[in-house]
Amino acid sequence: MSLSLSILLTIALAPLVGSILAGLFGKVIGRAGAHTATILGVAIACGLSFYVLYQLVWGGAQNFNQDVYTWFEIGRFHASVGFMVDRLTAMMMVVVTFVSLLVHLYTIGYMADDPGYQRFFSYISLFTFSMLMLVMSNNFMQLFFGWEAVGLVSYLLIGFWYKRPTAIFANLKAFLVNRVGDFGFLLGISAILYFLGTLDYQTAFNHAPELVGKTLQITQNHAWDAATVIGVLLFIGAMGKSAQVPLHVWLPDSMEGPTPISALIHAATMVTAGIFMVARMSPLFELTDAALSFILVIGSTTALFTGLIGIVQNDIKRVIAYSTLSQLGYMTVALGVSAYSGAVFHLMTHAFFKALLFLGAGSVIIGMHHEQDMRYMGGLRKYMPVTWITMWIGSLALAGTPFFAGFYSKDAIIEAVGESHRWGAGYAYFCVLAGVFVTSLYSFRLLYMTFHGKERFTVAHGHAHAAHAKHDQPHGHDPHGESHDEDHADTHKEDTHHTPGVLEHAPHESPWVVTVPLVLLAIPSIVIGFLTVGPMLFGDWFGKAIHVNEANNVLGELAHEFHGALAMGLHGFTAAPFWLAFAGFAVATYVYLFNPSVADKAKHALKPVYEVLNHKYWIDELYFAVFAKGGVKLGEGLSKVGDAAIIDGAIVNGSASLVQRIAGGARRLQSGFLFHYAFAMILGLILLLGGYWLIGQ
Amino acid sequence: MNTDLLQLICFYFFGAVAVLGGLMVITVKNSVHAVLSLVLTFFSMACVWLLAEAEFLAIALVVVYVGAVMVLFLFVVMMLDIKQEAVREGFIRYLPVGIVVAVVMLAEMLAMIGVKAMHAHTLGPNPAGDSNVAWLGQALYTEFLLPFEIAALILTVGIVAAVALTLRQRTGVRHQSASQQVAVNAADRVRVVKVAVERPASVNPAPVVVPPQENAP
Amino acid sequence: MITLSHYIVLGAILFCIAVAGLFINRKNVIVLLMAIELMLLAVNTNFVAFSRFFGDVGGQVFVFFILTVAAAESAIGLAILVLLFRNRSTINVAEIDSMKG
Amino acid sequence: MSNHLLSLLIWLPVVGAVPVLLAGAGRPGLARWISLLVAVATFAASLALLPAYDAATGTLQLGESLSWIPSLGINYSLAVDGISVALIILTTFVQILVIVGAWEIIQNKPHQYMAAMLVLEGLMIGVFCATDALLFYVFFEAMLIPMFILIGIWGGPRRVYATLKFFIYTFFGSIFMLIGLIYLYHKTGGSFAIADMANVHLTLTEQAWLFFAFLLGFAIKVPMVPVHTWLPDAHVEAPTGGSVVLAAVMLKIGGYGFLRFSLPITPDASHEFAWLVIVLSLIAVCYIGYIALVQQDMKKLVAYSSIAHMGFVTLGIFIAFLLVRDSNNPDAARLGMQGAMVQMISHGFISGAMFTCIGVLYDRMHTRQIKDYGGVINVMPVFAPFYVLFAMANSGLPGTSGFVGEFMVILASFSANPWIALFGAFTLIIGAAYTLWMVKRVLWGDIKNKHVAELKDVNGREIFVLSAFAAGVLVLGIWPEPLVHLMDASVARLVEQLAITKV
Amino acid sequence: MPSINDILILLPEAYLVVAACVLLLLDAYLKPAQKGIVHWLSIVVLLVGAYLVVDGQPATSVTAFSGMFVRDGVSEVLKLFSLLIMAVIFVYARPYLKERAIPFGEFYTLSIFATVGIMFLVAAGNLVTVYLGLELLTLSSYALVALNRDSQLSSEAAIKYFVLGALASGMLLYGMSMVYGATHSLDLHTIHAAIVGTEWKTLLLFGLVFMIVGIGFKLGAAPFHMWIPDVYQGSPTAVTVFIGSAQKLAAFGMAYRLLSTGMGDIAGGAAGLAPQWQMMLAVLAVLSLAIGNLVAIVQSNLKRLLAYSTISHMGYLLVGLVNAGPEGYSASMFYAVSYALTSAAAFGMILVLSRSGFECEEIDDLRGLNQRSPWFAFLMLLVMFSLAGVPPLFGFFGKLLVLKAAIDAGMLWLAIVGAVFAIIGLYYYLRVVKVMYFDTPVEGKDVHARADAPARWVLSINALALLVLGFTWAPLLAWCQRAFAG
Repeated sequence: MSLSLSILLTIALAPLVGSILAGLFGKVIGRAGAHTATILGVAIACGLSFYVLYQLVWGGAQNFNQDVYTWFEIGRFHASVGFMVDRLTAMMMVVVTFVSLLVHLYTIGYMADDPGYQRFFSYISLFTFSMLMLVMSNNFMQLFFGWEAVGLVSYLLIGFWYKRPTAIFANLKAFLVNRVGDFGFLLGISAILYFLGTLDYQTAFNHAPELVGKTLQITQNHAWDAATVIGVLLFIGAMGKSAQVPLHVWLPDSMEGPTPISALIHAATMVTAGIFMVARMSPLFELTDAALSFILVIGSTTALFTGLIGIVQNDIKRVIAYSTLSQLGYMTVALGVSAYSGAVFHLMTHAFFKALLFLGAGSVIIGMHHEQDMRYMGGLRKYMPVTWITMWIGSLALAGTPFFAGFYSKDAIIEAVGESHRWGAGYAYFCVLAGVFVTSLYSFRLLYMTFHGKERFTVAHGHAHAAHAKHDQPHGHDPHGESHDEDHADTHKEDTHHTPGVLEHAPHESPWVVTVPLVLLAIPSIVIGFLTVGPMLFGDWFGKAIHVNEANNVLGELAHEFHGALAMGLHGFTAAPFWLAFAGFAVATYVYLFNPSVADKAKHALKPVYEVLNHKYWIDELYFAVFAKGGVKLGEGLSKVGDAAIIDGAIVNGSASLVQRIAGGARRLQSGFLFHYAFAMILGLILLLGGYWLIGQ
Repeated sequence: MNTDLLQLICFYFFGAVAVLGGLMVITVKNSVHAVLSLVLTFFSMACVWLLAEAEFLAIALVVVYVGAVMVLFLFVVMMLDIKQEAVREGFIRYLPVGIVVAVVMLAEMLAMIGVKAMHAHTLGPNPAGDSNVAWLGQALYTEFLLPFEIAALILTVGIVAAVALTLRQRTGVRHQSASQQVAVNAADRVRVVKVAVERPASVNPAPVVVPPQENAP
Repeated sequence: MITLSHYIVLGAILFCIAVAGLFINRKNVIVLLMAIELMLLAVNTNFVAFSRFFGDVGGQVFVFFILTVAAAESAIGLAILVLLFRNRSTINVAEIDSMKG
Repeated sequence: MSNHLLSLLIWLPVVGAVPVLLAGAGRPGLARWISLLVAVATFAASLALLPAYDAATGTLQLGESLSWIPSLGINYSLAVDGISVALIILTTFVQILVIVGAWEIIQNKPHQYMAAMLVLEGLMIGVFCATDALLFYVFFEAMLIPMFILIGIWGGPRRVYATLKFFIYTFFGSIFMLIGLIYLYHKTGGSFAIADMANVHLTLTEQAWLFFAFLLGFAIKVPMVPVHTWLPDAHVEAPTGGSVVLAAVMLKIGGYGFLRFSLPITPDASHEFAWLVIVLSLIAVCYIGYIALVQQDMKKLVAYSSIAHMGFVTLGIFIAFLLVRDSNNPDAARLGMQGAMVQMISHGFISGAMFTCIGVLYDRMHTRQIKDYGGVINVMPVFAPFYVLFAMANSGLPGTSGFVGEFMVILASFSANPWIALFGAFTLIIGAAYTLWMVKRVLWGDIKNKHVAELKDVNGREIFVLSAFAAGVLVLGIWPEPLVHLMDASVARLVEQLAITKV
Repeated sequence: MPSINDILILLPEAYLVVAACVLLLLDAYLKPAQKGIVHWLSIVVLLVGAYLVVDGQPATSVTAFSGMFVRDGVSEVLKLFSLLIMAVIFVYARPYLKERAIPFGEFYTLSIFATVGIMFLVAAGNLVTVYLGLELLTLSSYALVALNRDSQLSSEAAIKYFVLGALASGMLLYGMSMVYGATHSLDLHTIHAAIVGTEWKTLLLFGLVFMIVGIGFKLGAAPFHMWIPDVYQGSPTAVTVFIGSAQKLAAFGMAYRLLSTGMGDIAGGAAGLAPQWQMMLAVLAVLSLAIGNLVAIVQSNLKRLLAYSTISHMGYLLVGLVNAGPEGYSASMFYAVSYALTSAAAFGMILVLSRSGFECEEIDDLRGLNQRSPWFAFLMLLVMFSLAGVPPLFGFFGKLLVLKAAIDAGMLWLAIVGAVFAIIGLYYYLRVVKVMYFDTPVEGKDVHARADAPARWVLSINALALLVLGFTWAPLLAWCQRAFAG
């Protein structure tokens, strides 16, 4: 039994067809047509993905690796479009298509009133296609294609509400920051082609051992280890896509996009592409301890420090966004200690519970009529019980409550870091442990501020206000967002009519298309870890898809202590992470549920810390000043000095005017006087004569 | 007295007069005087040529130049009646430049001509034999027949040109040309000009009709 | 003893006088024409001398043609001068500069 | 017939311009239809090249030769290889779109406009076909005349400055090339055939002088930094069609010239000075990128972006020397050179499309200032996706043609020197920055002012043009292999030639 | 002694002289209304002359009248094109003369006499013939320049032309006298042969310098160019076109006869004075290129602009001549022919666009020509690009050849100088095109092609020939090369 190309093609292309139908013929097929077409496409992909997974895991199918068509062929270099499907791929396909399918469904409700309904469906289907191309790729070229294509869709979706200045600022920012990552990624691919002479995964992996000992002459007397160069460059790509510090800045802003997008792209799938990529490239990364240490440090920094920001955020989506950053940090840490399957495992569990959290948040936002500020929420549980419960489930999973999905993956990572002896592991261990507390703190803070406590909104009946995507941002959106463009300001003024916290209708539970996906996601958020931790983490589930050197195999070490999911869960109660999480829970409960004034007091007491966190370490400001403003300044300078003054001014027009001036001068020789003319002739004669006389002497 | 020496003295004398005359041509204030100085130069040079036994040319110089060309010059000078006082302004200013250029040029010329080598060439027997005219005539009507004809052409051109340039048809006299009047086209004469209606009265209104022009000569 | 160099030097001097006359004179076109006549005289002297000293008839024949041409040239030159005077009422060289640059 | 196919391609549009002119100002409709007919016929004829040309060998094919000036050994000799075929088809393709694009936009003497366009087309095809250096030069220069007219008559307010600058600038470069060609003619003992020039032995000094003569000629055409300043001016002032042809085809002639002249004739000097061209190319990518970032005029921005993108063409061509000679990596050299070629074709589509898009906006608003726009997507929902697509292609998004060439060049340049790749890859960031920032300011956002609010969406004709460009951009981006295959053998031959020293 | 054979060799010239005299008489006896016939007759006369030039052309070079007159390939080409161009000029000139009441008869006779002068000049085998041919040409030209008797500019131009021309011929003669003194001969071939043995090398060189002044003046090469702008501007345009086109052929012929035949060229080996005159011509070439191209930039008068353009073109012609070998001569002759044709068209355009009381002289007068007369704007565009040397127009190939000749002679630097000034030159030609095409016409200065149909047709053919010859110049080049091959 083997996988057939046609099935894989169908998986990849079905969403594309749906997307094209909805995108190009959206007007013709109408709203219902659009969502039917796209959902059908994604559903087909999802179903077949499950089938593929089934075939690979239980059906005994061989791994699939085949080119579809040649993209280019030049000498010994060859690039093609093709699929490589093994269990790692299949798992990703399932996650992607499943989450995507649910998000499609959810969107029907969430975007019901939006004029860009068809466009939205087209985009998310296109995203699904791109993501599938990315994960199913069997070569670097296609990987890069998918890599950038998801970036494109992300760009389009963040800016989906293109009238919002903040949205179109955020999408540009997201794309550019991603491009910084892609810059490294592309160089990494170039390095692979240089050292290994191929863009094909399998060939590259087969030849990977040849990298050992090869160096890249960077300067006259300095050479870098080839594998490290490749590893670091590829990981820079992952840093962009998976929003690792210092390229994380785009992800919080990306929350400007509609919530389903935050769930699908900016939590569950696209941002994990980096994690997937590193796991996929494990045969290469295993060759370089230095690159893995780099990954480890970056990942752990991301895990802790972005989580901290989450504590002070008031926008419900932003909290989750920072949580996502932090969790991505965890995954990266896992990669850094060679626990690739741990990373991928966390990726999977995280996909479910983070999608759940986002969709839940989206549900809240719908219920709150597009109010996102948690300071104007509170006590929502009675209005939206399904959301409330599913959000709790998601948060528990996120916080790492034993037996929930997140517990298994996160705990494994922490354990793996503890086991690792790689340079930087100590720092990482501290970060991931501290991160557990932080995660728990902001997760429960979110729950309490949103669903519990007293209602901090008022319902103003009769206050006619359009209930669409207009909202103010009391959390103080990036100040540079406003200063960026002059066109920014006037749009913003319009919004100031809106009084925060005043709703024209009472909050309400969302329709079934919204809640059903929540429920469907809540289930795996609870059970998926329990079910799969054994084979995925400690078994040989991924087979050859993930390659770990014996010396680095921390999960292998852990496997000796693993005695089943149940035992692990029980053991979790005795381990440090659980108590740290509990501490976070306890603090959150006290501060946000029972004694909210403490929060304010703490804010004042720890003002410097609060400021630092509230301003996100001023990284945005720094980037904006240095790269955006600096770039524009530099451009203006170069334009004025280089092009305008030197090249055009001095050289081009300068020589033109010089010629003009000489001409003007020469013209005066032609005085109009006969004697001058004669004089010129005689002078010419004398000079010619003199010249020859002198030569003759 | 030595014939050679006498010839030399004559040469120097006539040469000096010629140079003097030449200098006067370019320096005297009065144009008439200049013409007369030139005549003097020509005469002297004719004598110098005679010393070289170029009798025909010497005579021709006197006849053609002094007799015809210079008279023509004089005629023109007098006809045009040029004001003398205006003509000499700025003369002194440019004199030094003129002298310098002339001297530099002369020096260069003399340096290059190789005067020393020429010094060796003295007058030998006259190649023309007895008759300079016959010598010339022989060449003119055999070897130089074509140039001779061209010279005739040039003289013709001279005549045609002089006539064409100076023959004065009386222009500016108004006379009637019936054919032109008959061939006149209304469109050429009358131009209807559109005048903006809202133009304020203070501005000069454009004439509605351009008056017909006078008959073109 | 008259040598060739006597003639040639005399020719050169006359030539230079003519040249000097051409641009010392800034007022009167007629003097320019006369300077040119002087120049031709210098040329003629050269030809006569070379012809005589080398015994070649060509030089003297050339002088004959030069004289002929010079006559025609003077006629045309003076005609132009008259025309100029008629049109501009001046033959002052310093005033004839309506075309320049 | 087929052995005169190239002549047909050159002269069909040139001769076709005559009836267009004769149709006259009185019957603009007729002039338009005739010119469209001619353009389509030329395109059809150019498609006939595909079956006629044998891509497997990569040699110069479909040759025609006629003794033109026998006493000087100048021949009217034409032939094409894969590279020329690709560029010719690009030319004929773009030409149709330009003519359709100008359909009712050009109201002032449309017959002259169309005729100039057709003549230009024929001359450009001539450049790609000529195998005699003098013939090449004649076409190369003659092209300037119709372009001069196009910019000058139908251009913007500063068209005179721009068009004079354009003409004199390019003429400046090519005249030195002419001197070089004559010198080579002298060296070959009386032949202007490029092949003979490639075979003649030259010392390194001679090669160096010739190299710089060619460099000047072609660098200005490409244009490379620092001789690029004519391009923004020319683009800003040119009518849309002029910009499209200028960017889509004319710039390519510079790159093509490098391949035809610099590489085979002065291989050693080219190797010697490859670093110079590479550095200039990288400056084009980075420096020009920053300059593009701050442009206020959309056309200027795209013009600068053209310079930056053409930087990849020269980069791809000249890293080949490092790869072949220094690293002995001919396959990578082929990759780089192919990248350059694909980049040329792709840039033809993208820049053509970008200028068309700007033209669409300009026709409606009569301004190209970015600040006058904002929120165009609200009123032009059909137009906006095209604009975004082309912008994305311009910033090198995979799946569009803009990616392919840059990808190949960066891959290859890493093999030559990682630093080159590093600076080259910077385009990913800066290219996206300037393009998308423009998109942000023009398309996105709320409706900026009442002029924008009154904008009409694209009509059928414009959709046709944009769709055709989009098809080109996407097909090439998704499946470049046919194009690569078309040129591969020719590129391989070129690369082989590079390895052979002439000293 | 001259024989009937000599006359036969001279037939075209003889015929033209007779015809000119007949025309002169005819004109004197015709009534004003009938004078048009002189016009057509004179064109016929020229065309028949052209036919005679080609028809009786002997296979090899022959001489007549004791070597005074040479009939060879060089003179054939130059004569033929002079005659043809004169015929064209007559067509252009008719409406112009008619509107300005410039005497028909004198114009045609003097022009034909001048043409005969050109024919003698380019066929001269002797210093005397050179001088007389030159004088026949220039004396007629002086008169022609002054022919517009009531024009101040015209008489000013004439006096300037006359004085400077006389000065130049004085210098030329002085040089000839020195050459004569050094070689004892007036026959060019004998002079050439005598160079080897002469003890008076400096004297010869001295003479050469003076003769080059004469040549430089006739060509209008800097610094002997000063007359050109004023004379071009001041002359009646019908005369300017003659000075600007056919006379350049004569100047080339004169330069060739005096320098190559008389002073020796590369083929003559080290014995000749070729290295010396090459150097001098190179200097003149550079100066002409510089002054011509630079000063043209600042001109606003079209005729003056073309005058400076002439100066620069003579610079190119000299660049070719510097080669001092058959390749260079043929290149230069080709250049002279191409320039003569082009400039005939350029001035022809001015003639055709002028009308009574309005000289289309200022560049601004052409503003918006494309809107009023697109066809003539297009023709002028061809002319301008041909002058600028932009392929595929005829002018480019002339430039190509002279640059090639310079490089062949090992004077790469000169070719580069030529190239650099071509760029500067381009600017002012483009400016004319710009005015015609890009500017809007000034109200009231509506320039139209007003001339009669023959002038318009011939102008069209003339200008289109620049385009057509751009593709088919091979025969002309071959012809030029053949002329110097023997």
